[in-house]
Amino acid sequence: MSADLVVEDLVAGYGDAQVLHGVRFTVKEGEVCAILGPNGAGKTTLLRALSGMVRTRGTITLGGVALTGRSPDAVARLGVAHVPEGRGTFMPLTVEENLRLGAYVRRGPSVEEDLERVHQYFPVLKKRLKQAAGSLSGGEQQMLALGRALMLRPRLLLLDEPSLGLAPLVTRELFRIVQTINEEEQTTVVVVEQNAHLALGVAQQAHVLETGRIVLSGTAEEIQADEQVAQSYLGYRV
Amino acid sequence: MSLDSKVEVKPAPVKQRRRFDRRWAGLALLLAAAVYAPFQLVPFHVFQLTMVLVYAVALLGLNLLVGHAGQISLGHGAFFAVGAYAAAILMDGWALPYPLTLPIAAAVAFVLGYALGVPAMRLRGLYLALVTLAIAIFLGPLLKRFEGVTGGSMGLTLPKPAPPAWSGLAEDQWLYFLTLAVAVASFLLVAALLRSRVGRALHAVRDNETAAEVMGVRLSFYKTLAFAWSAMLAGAAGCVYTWVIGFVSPDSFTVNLSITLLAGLVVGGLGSLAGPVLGALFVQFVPGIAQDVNDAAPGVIFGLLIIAVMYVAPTGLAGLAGRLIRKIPRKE
Amino acid sequence: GREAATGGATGGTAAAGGQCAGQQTTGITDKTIKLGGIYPLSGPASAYGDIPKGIKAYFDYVNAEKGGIGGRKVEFVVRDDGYSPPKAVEEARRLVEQEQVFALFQTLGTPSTAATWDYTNQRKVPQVFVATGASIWGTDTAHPWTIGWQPNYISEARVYAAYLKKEKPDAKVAVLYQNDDFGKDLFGGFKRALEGTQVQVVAEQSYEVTDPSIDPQMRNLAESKADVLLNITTPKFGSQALAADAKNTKWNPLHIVNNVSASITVLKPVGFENVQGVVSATYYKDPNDPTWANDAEMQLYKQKMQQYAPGADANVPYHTFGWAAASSFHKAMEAAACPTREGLRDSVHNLKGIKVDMLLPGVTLDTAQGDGFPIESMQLMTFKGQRWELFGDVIDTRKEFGPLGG
Amino acid sequence: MLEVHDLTVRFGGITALDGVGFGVAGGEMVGLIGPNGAGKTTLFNCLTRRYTPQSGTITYEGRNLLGVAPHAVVGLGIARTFQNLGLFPRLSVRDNVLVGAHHRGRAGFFSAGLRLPGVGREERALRADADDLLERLGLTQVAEHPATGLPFGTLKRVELARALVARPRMLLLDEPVNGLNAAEVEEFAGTLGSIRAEFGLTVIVVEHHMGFVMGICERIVCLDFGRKIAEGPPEEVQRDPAVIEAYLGTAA
Amino acid sequence: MAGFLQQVVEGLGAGAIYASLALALVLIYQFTGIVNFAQGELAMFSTYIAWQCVASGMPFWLALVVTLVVSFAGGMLIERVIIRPVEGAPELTIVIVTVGLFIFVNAAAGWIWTFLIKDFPNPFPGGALEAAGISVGFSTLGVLGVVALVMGLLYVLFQYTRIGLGMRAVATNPASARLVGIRVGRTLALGWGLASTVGAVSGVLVAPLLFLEPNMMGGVLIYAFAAATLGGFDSPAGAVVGGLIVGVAETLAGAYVGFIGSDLKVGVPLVIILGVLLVRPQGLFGRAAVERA
Ligand SMILES: Nc1ncnc2c1ncn2[C@@H]1O[C@H](COP(=O)(O)OP(=O)(O)OP(=O)(O)O)[C@@H](O)[C@H]1O
Ligand SMILES: Nc1ncnc2c1ncn2[C@@H]1O[C@H](COP(=O)(O)OP(=O)(O)OP(=O)(O)O)[C@@H](O)[C@H]1O
Ligand SMILES: [Mg+2]
Ligand SMILES: [Mg+2]
Repeated sequence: MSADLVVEDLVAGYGDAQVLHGVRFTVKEGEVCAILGPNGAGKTTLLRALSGMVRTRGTITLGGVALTGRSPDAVARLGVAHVPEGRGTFMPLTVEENLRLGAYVRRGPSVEEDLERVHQYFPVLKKRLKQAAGSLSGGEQQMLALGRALMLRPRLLLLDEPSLGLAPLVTRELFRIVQTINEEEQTTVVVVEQNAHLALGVAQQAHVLETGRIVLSGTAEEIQADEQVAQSYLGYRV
Repeated sequence: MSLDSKVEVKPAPVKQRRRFDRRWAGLALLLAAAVYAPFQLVPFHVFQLTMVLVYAVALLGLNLLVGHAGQISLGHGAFFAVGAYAAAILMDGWALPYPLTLPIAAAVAFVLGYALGVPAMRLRGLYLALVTLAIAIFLGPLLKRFEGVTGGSMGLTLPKPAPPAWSGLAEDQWLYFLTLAVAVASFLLVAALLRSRVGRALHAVRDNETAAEVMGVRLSFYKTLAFAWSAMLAGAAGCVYTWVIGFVSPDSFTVNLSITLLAGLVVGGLGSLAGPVLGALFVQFVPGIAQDVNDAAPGVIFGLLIIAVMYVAPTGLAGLAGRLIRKIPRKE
Repeated sequence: GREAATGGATGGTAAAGGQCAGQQTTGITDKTIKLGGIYPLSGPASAYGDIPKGIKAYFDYVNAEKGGIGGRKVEFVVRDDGYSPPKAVEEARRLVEQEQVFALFQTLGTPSTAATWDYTNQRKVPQVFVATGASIWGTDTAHPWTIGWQPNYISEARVYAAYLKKEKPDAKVAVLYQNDDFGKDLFGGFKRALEGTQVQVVAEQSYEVTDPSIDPQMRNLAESKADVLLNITTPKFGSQALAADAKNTKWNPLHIVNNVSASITVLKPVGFENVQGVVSATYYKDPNDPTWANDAEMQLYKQKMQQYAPGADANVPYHTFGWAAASSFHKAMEAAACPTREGLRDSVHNLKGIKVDMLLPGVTLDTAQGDGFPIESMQLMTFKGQRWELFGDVIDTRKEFGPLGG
Repeated sequence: MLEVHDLTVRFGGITALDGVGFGVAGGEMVGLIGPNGAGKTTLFNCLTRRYTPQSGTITYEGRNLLGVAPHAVVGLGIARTFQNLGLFPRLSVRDNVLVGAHHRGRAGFFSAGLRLPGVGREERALRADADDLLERLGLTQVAEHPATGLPFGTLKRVELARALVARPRMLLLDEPVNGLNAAEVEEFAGTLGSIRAEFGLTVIVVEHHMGFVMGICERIVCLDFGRKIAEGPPEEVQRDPAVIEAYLGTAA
Repeated sequence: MAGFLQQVVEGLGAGAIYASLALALVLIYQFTGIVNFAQGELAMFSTYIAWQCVASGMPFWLALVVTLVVSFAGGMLIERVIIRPVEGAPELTIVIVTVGLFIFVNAAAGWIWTFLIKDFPNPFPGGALEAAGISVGFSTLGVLGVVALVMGLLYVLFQYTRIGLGMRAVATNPASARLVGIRVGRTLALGWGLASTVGAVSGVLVAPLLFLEPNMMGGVLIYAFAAATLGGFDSPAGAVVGGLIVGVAETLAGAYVGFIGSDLKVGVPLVIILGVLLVRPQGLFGRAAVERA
């Protein structure tokens, strides 16, 4: 059975304020989907809805299993890893503890293997293992958040502006990593990213979100070719 | 805009002004009711309301520190006691007329608060709470030690301020109006503080010390002065308490008082202007209600009531009241 | 203002005439009498909250079986002050002004009583038989409406001093006392009573009621090698001190424990084998003491407690205390010339050899002009086997030591 | 205007800054770049007296900055924004901004509590100023909103407004265009440019968005492992092999 | 000298008692991030349960096991029923809820068992170990031993177990903890259960020495707070060392410093705490909060 992510008529918000107004899209298993959109469009809210952090209406299913109505921890146990806006670092805990928490719901010897893998991806973290995570630099914390998500060996990876605060070199490396994981492990990825070039580079499909609605969808190539998108998201090149 | 510090004055946006107007109208109505009340109520209830106002002043002070500056004090009963004792000693040993005791008691509490605020500056949250708690505990034995001045464990008994003939008021009414005056003055003082640069600085310190300091807020200054002003209000409340109750003893100001004050404040609503009043009502009336419900073990009910209030109003009664008021549809 | 409304006699129908005319009759009618008591029912001093249960049982019994006090059914309203003086003031005012009680029958604790007695005396409301042994209730002349009941702490101290003077004239005494009015009153009285004798206080240690344990104090006292230990404590600390004494096999002083902590309920947890020979003094019958098993008063007490306070354990001495105090009120009210507040005030200051249920044989209520202490007799006792054994005569401290000065 | 000399900061075993030195002239716009963990934020933290360096000197307008108390730095005309946001979550956006004007006010506990006459006047003036900046940065809509729950990009602008209302002469921006899309970055660059001209600001900006940095800065300083590895005009630094090796990479 | 050492030993005995309750405080702080004012009262209540079991004829050790199990369940229940509804509310709100719980449990215990003192069996033999003129009661040794054991277990739990890591994660950042799949509610309940169990151990250790009554733990709680503050609220070892220091300092000051005497000796822990905190605001063993701009 395929593990597609299917989102239908998704409505979500905070308290009385509704932010998403009926979002609908599908991500095939093993595909990367990029979400673009201006400041305040609801991209973060969309990812939060997917991982159960905000209350929602509508349906979200992953491989036929409903995610809607589940708490974030239940969603995580279904194999969904979320790199949240603000990174969600466990500040007083050490870097290593942060990483191990990523694999909290997963046991087995492969945890050590995965630690090794994260060290390879982000060598900086290896040098900081015993340091309190809160003392890391902004970019280092971002790497930590990514590393933590990878520790879950997720079926579905939700990335909220993963390149935030990362150096250009690391940003490109990051997208290479995402691509590798996606290809090698068939991990489905939903990525919200302002660096549209890179995001569209790894994505198969993309959606543009504006004020809580999807206003444009298509394959990565189609989106890249769109004039409007080019103007808003591709202007400044790295 | 230019870079020199002269800036032209622009009127505040109209929408905001109207909101303020409604608020002040509400307050004026409340004040009118407060002035009217003692002529309608029996003396016992006037006395109870007086005690509500006494606690409200203390809670206003505590709120300044805990709710606005974000520093937890579990020892505010000590400042209350210092104010109360200062007034008592001045009236008893020095035969000072009672109105003069208020500024002195407030000043003594202020100085003490300042002195304690200095070490408190370095401590945060929990650690500060526990140090202040220790101070509250230590106060009792200390008061007993200096028996000559404080009357030791027997305490001091004092005459209550007599109403001046011109007022035509009964004793309870006179005490009530004295307390009301202090309460209104304290309220205006705190309200003015909070709406100013100082209030913002305190809030900034509470929310994010690092950012506050970077923006030029001198942490040590604001923290110690918040402590001192907060202690001063508690001391003023203590002074008025002495007028009203006419008796001070170490048993009047146990740790229990400090904890009750903090609980009252949180129940009333941290960081809101109405919180201290609602909290004072809770502190004054709920223990009695608890006894009416269960004579055998009033504590069982009182404890449950505290839990229940926090359950329905996690941000305090003021927050709950605010939510209810907002639910009422507004006519435009 | 409205002051007059509560100060005057509006509470009950005029029950007094003749010589009593014009006196206050608030809270009393031909059929009823309303009393108010203030106790800590909550907070750390709640143990004393048992006292009103004994009082209520007594009044219920009298109401049901004796037709009340002089035909008046007693209503006893109990309020909780949590041992907090300001709360006591409020509750006193509630009882006087709202409940319109005839009198305050018992306020518990020195601070609460001290906080309220100005009020009651200004209002001319009797505040009778307050549950505290501070000597000031009997020596102060400015508060005629307030009167104590139990032997005052100074008198109790004198009993111990006299005992030592006789039995151990060269005794070296170590003293453990609670650092409050109770401890200081008793300790102070003890020191004064020793003046001019060979008995010396060689060590003293105080504790606060908030201390978790008095073990450190006991250790310091043990260093003194004194041969007598005077234990001036409230129950929990009494047990701790007795246990600490028992544990220290190198120090075996004569242990005198003050009356407040002399109950069997204090000694039992320590283990009877550990408290043999401890000395104390008392004035009422301990329901745990087999001596009184066949005593008629005791049997009545236990039976009526069971009947009227079924949830309460009659063996708790606080209940007995309440019972005896209520009985005292009964007698004092009966002795009053007028069924008025003034009548009660005068009556409690003019008690002559009144016998009261549950007091030791030979202990009576006696007051007079210039003597504001109802009970001033105590009897020494020593612990043997599983019970206290009274010894010597009932000591009337008044006769023995002269009146307490003001 | 600013002279940093031989600055060294260590945390335990980590050397965050290792003998860094550079200068900034008045009115200049300098970009500070370097790999993650290179010490850029740490340098800002030294300039605002959050950290005290183990050695080295910082001279600002001829004055030894290391001798200035942390809260007094802003009074000298140095304001900053934070990489990970340093807002006051429970205060409204307007009040957040007004805290930035703190050092410009005089009211103390006493005068504010008693509402002495000058207090209201001062308050109104600062408010007007703050409202002005809110308007320019497109924040008037959310002025009453508490600072939590707003989108990241908006909050970044609130921080900028807060720094600007302090009337700085030198502005330190730590990754200001984080989380903005290309169009928004471009717009921000424009706003910053005009504000800078108007206020005569000296700006040091840390940013990983190369398009932005290279486009707007006159000079670039590049750090790596706490050391300065390059300094110069954008085109030059961009081509510097050490910078490419450590930071930019070759792919682009 | 022997007298001095004797005082030190006695101080250690008192300190061990403070430490035992401080461990429970530290535990709940670590796992839930709040200070539980009701901790001492819960311990007292547990001790009454043990007392009730023994009084109804159960052998002591069985009663102890029953008590620990009941306390664990009770702690979890309290979290579910009383703390859960205010989860996510401001920290002080939760602290005040524990104050309410304190008042409730204290009054309830008095209601059920009265305020009369109860005798509680001592699990340790009487008598003392004598050496070099100093005597150390077996009971003191026993308390110290149990406290050390509990401390060791907690240390292992905190540092070396998955569940301990999860609990710390929940205490520092519940939202992120959920994102990595931790069942936050269950974890918090577990923390309360464990803290109640440790509290029960403390109560059972304390009761034979102080006698059982509803206010037994009131005084101890203050000293336990002092101990935890001194040691650092996030370190079990700190709690124990803090407790011992407070106990010894208080005893020595009461014995040797004339002016202080026994009435002002409560001031000693205060001065120590202030002194230590001014130098190390996070306590002796606590970790400084990382602060980054
Ligand atoms: N915690 C919250 N409480 C209330 N409202 C919120 C909260 N978080 C976001 N919002 C509101 O939801 C809307 C969408 O915000 P969201 O964070 O999803 O935007 P975004 O597209 O991720 O923007 P950005 O690119 O700036 O991160 C905004 O209007 C914001 O004010
Ligand atoms: N308080 C601290 N304690 C321990 N290490 C710290 C502390 N502050 C910074 N560091 C370390 O110093 C190094 C430099 O950090 P800094 O924040 O200055 O980096 P940065 O250049 O701003 O990186 P980024 O681009 O990722 O924000 C990092 O490795 C960080 O872990
Ligand atoms: Mg976002
Ligand atoms: Mg940085």
